[in-house]
Amino acid sequence: MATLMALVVGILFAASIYMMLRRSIVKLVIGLIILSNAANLLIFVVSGLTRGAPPLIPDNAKAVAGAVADPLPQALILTAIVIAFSVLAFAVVLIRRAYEVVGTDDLDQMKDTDT
Amino acid sequence: MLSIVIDVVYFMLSLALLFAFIRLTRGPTLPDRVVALELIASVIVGYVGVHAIDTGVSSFLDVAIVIALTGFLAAIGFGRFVQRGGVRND
Amino acid sequence: MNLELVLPILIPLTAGALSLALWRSVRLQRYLAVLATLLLLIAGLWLMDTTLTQGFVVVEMGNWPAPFGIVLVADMLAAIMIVLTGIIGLAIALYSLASTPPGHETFGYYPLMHLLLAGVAGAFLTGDIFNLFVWFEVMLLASFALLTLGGERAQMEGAIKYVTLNLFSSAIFLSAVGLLYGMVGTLNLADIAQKVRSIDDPGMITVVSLMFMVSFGIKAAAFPLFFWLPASYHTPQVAVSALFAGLLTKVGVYALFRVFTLVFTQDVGYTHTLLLWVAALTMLTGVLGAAAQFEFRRILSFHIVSQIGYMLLGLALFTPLALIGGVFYIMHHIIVKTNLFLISGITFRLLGSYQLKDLGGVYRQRPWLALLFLIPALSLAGIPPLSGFFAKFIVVRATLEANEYLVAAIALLVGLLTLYSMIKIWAEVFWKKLPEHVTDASRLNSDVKDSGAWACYTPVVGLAACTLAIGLYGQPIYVLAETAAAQLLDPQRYINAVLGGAPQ
Amino acid sequence: MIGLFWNLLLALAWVTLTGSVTAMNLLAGLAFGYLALMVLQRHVPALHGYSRKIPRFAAFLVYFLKELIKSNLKVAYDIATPVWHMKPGVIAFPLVARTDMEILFVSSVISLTPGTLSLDISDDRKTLFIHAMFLQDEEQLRAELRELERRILKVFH
Amino acid sequence: MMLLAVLSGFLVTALVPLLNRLAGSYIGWVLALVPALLAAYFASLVPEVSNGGRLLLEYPWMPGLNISLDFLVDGLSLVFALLISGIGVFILIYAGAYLKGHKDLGRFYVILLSFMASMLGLVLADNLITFFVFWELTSITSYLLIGFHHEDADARKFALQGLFVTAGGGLALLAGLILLGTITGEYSFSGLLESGTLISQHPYYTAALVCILIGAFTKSAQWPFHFWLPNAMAAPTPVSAYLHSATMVKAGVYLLARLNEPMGDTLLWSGTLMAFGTMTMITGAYLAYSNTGIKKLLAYSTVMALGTLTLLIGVGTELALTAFVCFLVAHSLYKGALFMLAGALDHATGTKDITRMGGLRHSMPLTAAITGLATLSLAGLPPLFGFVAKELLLEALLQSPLWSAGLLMATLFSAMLVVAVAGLLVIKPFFGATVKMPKQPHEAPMAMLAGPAVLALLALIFGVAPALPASLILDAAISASVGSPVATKLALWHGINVPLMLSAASLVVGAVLVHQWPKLQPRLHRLNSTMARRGPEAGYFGFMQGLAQFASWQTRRLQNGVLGTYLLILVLVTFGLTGYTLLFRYDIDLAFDLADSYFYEWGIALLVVAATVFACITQSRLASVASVGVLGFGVALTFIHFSAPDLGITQLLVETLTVILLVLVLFKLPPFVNLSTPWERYRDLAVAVFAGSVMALLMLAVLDVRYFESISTFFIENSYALAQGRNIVNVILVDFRQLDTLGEIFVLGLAAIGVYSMLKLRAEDQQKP
Amino acid sequence: MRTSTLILQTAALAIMPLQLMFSAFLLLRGHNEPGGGFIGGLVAASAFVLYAFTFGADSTRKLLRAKPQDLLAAGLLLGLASTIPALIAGQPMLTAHWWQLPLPGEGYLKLSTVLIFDIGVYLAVLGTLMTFVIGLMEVEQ
Amino acid sequence: MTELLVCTLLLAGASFMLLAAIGVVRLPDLPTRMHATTKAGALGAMLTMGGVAIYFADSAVSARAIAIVVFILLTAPIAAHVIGRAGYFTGVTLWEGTVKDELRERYGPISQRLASRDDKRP
Ligand code: NA
Ligand code: NA
Repeated sequence: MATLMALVVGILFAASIYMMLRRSIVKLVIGLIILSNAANLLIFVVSGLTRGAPPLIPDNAKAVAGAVADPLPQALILTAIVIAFSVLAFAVVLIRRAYEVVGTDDLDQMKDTDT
Repeated sequence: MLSIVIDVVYFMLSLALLFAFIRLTRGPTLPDRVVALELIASVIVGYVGVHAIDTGVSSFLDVAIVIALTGFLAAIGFGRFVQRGGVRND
Repeated sequence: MNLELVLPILIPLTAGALSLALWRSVRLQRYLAVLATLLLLIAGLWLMDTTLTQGFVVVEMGNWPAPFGIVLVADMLAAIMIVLTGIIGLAIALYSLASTPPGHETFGYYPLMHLLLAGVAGAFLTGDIFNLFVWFEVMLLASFALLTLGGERAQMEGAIKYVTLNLFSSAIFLSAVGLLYGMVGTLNLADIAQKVRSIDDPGMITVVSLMFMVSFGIKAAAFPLFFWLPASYHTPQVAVSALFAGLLTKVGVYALFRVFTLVFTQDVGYTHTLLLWVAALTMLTGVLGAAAQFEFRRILSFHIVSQIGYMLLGLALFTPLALIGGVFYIMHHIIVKTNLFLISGITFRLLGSYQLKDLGGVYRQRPWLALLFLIPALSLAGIPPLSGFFAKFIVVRATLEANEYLVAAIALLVGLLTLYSMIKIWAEVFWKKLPEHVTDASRLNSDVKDSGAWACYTPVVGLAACTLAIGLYGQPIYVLAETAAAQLLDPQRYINAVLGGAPQ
Repeated sequence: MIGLFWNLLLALAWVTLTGSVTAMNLLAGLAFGYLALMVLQRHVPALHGYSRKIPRFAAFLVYFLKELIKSNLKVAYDIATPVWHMKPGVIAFPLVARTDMEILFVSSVISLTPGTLSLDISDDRKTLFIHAMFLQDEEQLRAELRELERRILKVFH
Repeated sequence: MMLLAVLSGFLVTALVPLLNRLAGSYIGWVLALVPALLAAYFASLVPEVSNGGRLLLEYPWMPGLNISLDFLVDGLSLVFALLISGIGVFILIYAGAYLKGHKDLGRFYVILLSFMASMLGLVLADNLITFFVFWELTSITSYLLIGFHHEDADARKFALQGLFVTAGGGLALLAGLILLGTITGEYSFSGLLESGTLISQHPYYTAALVCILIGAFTKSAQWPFHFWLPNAMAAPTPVSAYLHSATMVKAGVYLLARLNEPMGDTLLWSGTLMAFGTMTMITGAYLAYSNTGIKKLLAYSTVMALGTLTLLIGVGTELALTAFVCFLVAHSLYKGALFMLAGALDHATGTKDITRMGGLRHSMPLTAAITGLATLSLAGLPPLFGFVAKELLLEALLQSPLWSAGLLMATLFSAMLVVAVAGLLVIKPFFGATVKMPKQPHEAPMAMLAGPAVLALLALIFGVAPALPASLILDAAISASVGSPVATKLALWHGINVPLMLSAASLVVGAVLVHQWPKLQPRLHRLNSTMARRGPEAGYFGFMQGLAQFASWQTRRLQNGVLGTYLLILVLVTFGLTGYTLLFRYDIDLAFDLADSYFYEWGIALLVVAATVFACITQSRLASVASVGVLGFGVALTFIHFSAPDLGITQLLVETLTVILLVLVLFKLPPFVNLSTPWERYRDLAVAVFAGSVMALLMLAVLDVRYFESISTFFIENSYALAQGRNIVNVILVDFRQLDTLGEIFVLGLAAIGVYSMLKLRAEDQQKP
Repeated sequence: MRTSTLILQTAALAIMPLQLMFSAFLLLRGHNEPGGGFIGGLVAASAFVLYAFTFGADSTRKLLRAKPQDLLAAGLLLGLASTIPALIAGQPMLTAHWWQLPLPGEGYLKLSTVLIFDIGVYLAVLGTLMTFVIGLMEVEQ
Repeated sequence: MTELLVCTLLLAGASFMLLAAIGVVRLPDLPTRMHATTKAGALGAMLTMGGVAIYFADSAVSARAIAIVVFILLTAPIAAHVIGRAGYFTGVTLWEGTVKDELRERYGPISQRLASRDDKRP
């Protein structure tokens, strides 16, 4: 299962990079979304996949009986998801404002600042 | 028996997801795609239910509650977009 | 518990949240800005004092033992960085009182400033690799928001590049953290370092370390990853530029220093040689970029890149002297570069432009300002006896002692080209007559009675004094850098301090 | 609505008083609350008819489930067979329901039942526009819809 | 005391603004007290030093870096110190008159005093780095002085040129000094002196030598760096007199003399010095002869003198070093005087061109007399000290162990030209018919003549009685550069010998050259401008221009403004580096097992991939957004499937909200258009596939190694026991790793502030800072 | 075209309280079951987004009473406030404190810095999302 | 017995969902597709949740299963209403087999009013 998911993550990375390399700012944003998903999945996959054993302690027990999924990467990813969402929200509004101010969504035409 | 049925159900739901996705890609209009997206959300509810039985962990049901309560928001957002004059075929 | 270790994070966080709560009262936000940055500086000095006596200061967050909880750790390098953060924060807070456009103040300028400082301080103090990511993001988002505050076209264009490239960097960082965790199963830096040391064949660790190198390299604006910086740093209002110029890239540099001394030292011949050439090319391309510019802040921006090369050089050589040089360079650079940006803001205030062709006559009208410019400018160029000279001297000496002649030659040449740029600014902005086409010249004289002028000049004078002091009375600073470098070169002490529980 | 609120409140009070927070206990609380309200409803105007609503609702539920399954089978059959039997169209359906809640309920239930889908309501709230899949016999459909509406409104009154 | 003496120049600058107000036009006289006192102080050290004594005065600075404010007083440094402070007295007085009423006089004094202090520090420093500190300070102060008329574009341009050349050399020098320090382990001249042959046999020797020579040559205007010196004449005359004749330009030869003992024992050293010295000498002399501007002419003759000095150090014999010291002193005296006189002429006539002057002996008799005296010394005529020096020079070259004849010829050639120059300097302005000049000529004020008069008189006195200065200090200086005690027997008259004959010959030819000058000069001038196009100065400008062009070319290529390029580079670097290292540097195994996946996991994977691919290829923005939504659902399913319900919930919620945000924003944005060319798309696709492959490989490799178990056992075991929570993920978030979460909510808050201000704060709502 | 209809408005009014209730539920029991401040905050935000889409930005502002930024600031300050007990006690920052407040009867209320923190997270998430959505909707008009 | 019931419910639920998916692919226009998803989706979820409730036989779980069903029944028609309405009014083409449209003529595209009857067309 890890192999399969690793391949999926690879494809996600490839897709995100391809989209980020487009000239349209909307595609750029799509690329960013895929990228953050890719990174989150990567953490999830490389820190080990466990089927059907969420890290929850049953109501009547003081500790988990058997093996459970590693909770730490889950916590990290949760943090990462929320951070990525914040950043994305910012980026989305940014491109919208940029489009308003610059009047195009072609990134290649946004080079006043460094040429 | 249950485990076989669960596998069959997983299979049917996977198939349902893929069919729904096909409609999403085909469109032709945005509302068509949104309908497909909605269906995917519903299928996930079913999937979560089966998964809860499969694993014996009822906590997974909370995922389904969240989908049931908030999943339709995307549709409302899209609907709002369409009605505000967003390009229909785009 | 060592309160001084948590205060540098807690103070700006609280100030940021309070400023946000005080959204409606700009006046209170202003007082708070100065107060909080002053407190931050005091906390930093306190921390440095403790570090001097104790060596390492460690606090386990939530009282959860390392490596399970998050630890905050301060060694000398971290303490130095915190003090510098305090200095720059205070300078910017003061400067902002006079320079911030009114609209910005009512739209979150001060909260953003505090939280940027919090992110920076957090990144310096954390002893946990994922927590570092979080602080990076705090810093990054604060910088995004500050960069776009004002909403002008150039800001938007610059911000798109800045945001995209930094997000790419963050994604690489995050992935690298994941991969590293997958291999060693821990996030605590000391624990990682300890575990990595016990691996027989750490090839994969080295591979992943390169991802950290790239990610931090992007944040540090190293060659060839620096593009976001010259594209954006000159676009926001000047106090923001100055704040960025002083602190942001240095966080990337700091992170490189931290992980490539503490954790990733298993194939130094490969990783650090790579860093060496990165450093050399960073110096060179940055300075050439500056030579091609004719806008005050753009010149300064490219020089940030160039100077990062010197700092990385210190790390890349990985000798005691080189690390001292790197640390010394960081200290010098933060102060000097911030100051130069602040001065560019003053000339902008006077003449309404950053374009060299539209500037002039400042030497005639404001001789003291001219002197204030010369101090950081010449220091940046490495002219003795200013801080930059000693920084450059140590690095170059370390390079020569490591028999890296070509790199040393590049470092020296870059010094010359830096001087060329600074002289270009000097000649155009200060010496040259004010061009006839500039009609705004009347402002030059009206500024004398400008009520906010003191707030602009105080930080400039203060930072210039620091530059002079480091140069003329550099021994204490040198000792600090020496202590920091010695700690960096002896990671076992760090590991013991964090995992052994007892402070060293 | 007020009745339901009171019922919940009573259930919570029950749970607190008995000090045992389990689902069964809550259910018991609800039941006891319901009984209490049944007794009370005659004396409190706001609670008039509360006790009747629950059985009516249950009855409606049964009806609704039946319709739901029936309609689904019908649609399913059409989907599953290669030829289309459907005759879709949009019809205007005059509403009896008046309050917001009633209209919402009617339109929702219509959407959930056999081959009908509420598209919109006229601005004067008197007509519901329904997309129907099987317009073979429009009058029968309208009759079914009227029956459905009637049963729904019964739950409300 | 020494520290105070060296730094006094800096300290006094603080008083200048005050004095400027109080002393008014007497400020020059007042400030001259500083160098006067300094000169007195240095003079007081003479007795100790003249007996071969060497004073080492130590003050700590940065011990960690072997940098100290140590001062070494021996004959060599003391001669320089005396020249600097002594001539400084007259320069300060002179400047007060020359720049009388100038609005920037105060600033001028500040810089000039700083320069003087730097120069003193330079010659007295024992520590190599301190030496360098002062060396660079002289470059900077001289930059400010050359550019004193800063509103004039030429002044700025040439100030930069001087600085660029000398500071560039300075950096080489720094490298050389560091190498020297590394060789000996001690960063001091006194340490070098005791190193014996260690230095010249060290592998660093050549590198150190080259670096140091570049430093010295640029500073002392040796060919091919000589061009900056005449251009530096854009400076006010007092500056030229002080920096560009008597003091700063001598810093390079000072360094050479200082290092002659520890480093000069190789052919490389002497050969290089001789070659460059000779070349400089000839070039300087020729250019001096062919120029008409009085200051340029003097500047080129200074170049010639500097070349001679270098040459003498290169010869390196005791006699040569004797000649070196004498020539140095002689040159400082007459050249300082001549520059000040040139300033007086300029001041009086309003022109600097000697062809536009004439018959001034009537209106400026005193000036004429002093000029005569100084030029005699320049031409090397008895009984002036210049004659003594010239005799010694010729004698030293005669006895040179190397290339004697060639050197002699070259020296003779330049001597003739210098004689001619000296002749022209007297004849052109002061004799002949009176010409109409821009100003009505008048005698210069006392303040401007006092200095030249004293210097010319000193040249005379030293010429008549050379043993006097010799016994006092010159011998000590010579000893210091030779490295062993020397007692010279200087005399004006050595009888008729070869040098005298040569001297006489040069006089005759020089006289002819003076006569032919009006005819020759225009031709030479044309020739020069032709040559200048290929000369070193053209090289300098070419370099500067090339630098600018290269810089802008490179910057345009790299920083081309296109985000796609930036990203492409970043991606290639990231994955190229990791990919290369992964595949080729270490032996890596991959954990590859596709068989362990259930079919519905394939289904989820397929959904994720399909959604991703469709999001990328669809031409419809909203289809893309919807597809991203499906991707999010797929990822959520993955989380749920692999035991992460919290993640699943969060992912679903975030996905929904993301879609909503996108939809809200897309409303305003234009539809997708294919902007890039097919080639670009294939290129990007290739890069993307490469990056994705590396990532996947990396993951598989990591999955294979898994060196350690996770620390999570602690959380699993203690979540309920110690932190009272059953949802371990949430307990980690709000307790075990609460700091992460604390940071994270601030990230959220920051995004909110950023978005809010971006949406609400419009550019037009605010005024500029 | 109008984006809101009677049906949607009525439905929103019916669904929104459910969502809010559920969000509070997720918040409070997040320590033991899936949920917590984040998830709760996100669900609450969804509720307000639904309201905003149905009734417009202005009505949502009125419904919220506070400005979204104030919610955010309150959340952040609560998050920071949860560190105070540890600081007062001289323990390392973020050390959790638990108090059991007895209730009338046998029950007791378990209160902790962790819960305060989670509430802070909840408010911060809600404030942030409301800032986004309301801001965007207002600009759109 | 319980297991059999659970199996039946699960299979039935999944079948409806799959049918809905097939329908969404096969059916010819937006409103008909929405018929499939709204009803079959809801029913599928209901049946599955029924299976869950029976399988766990725990009141808390059952309560959650019921909550899910209620929420779906509450939200699915609303989403369908919004999307259907949006699609209809922005001119989604209806299947050629559509026999009747009593809405089109009562809608004033400019006034955006929707009248009850023909004669009251706004
Ligand atoms: Na059919
Ligand atoms: Na805690």
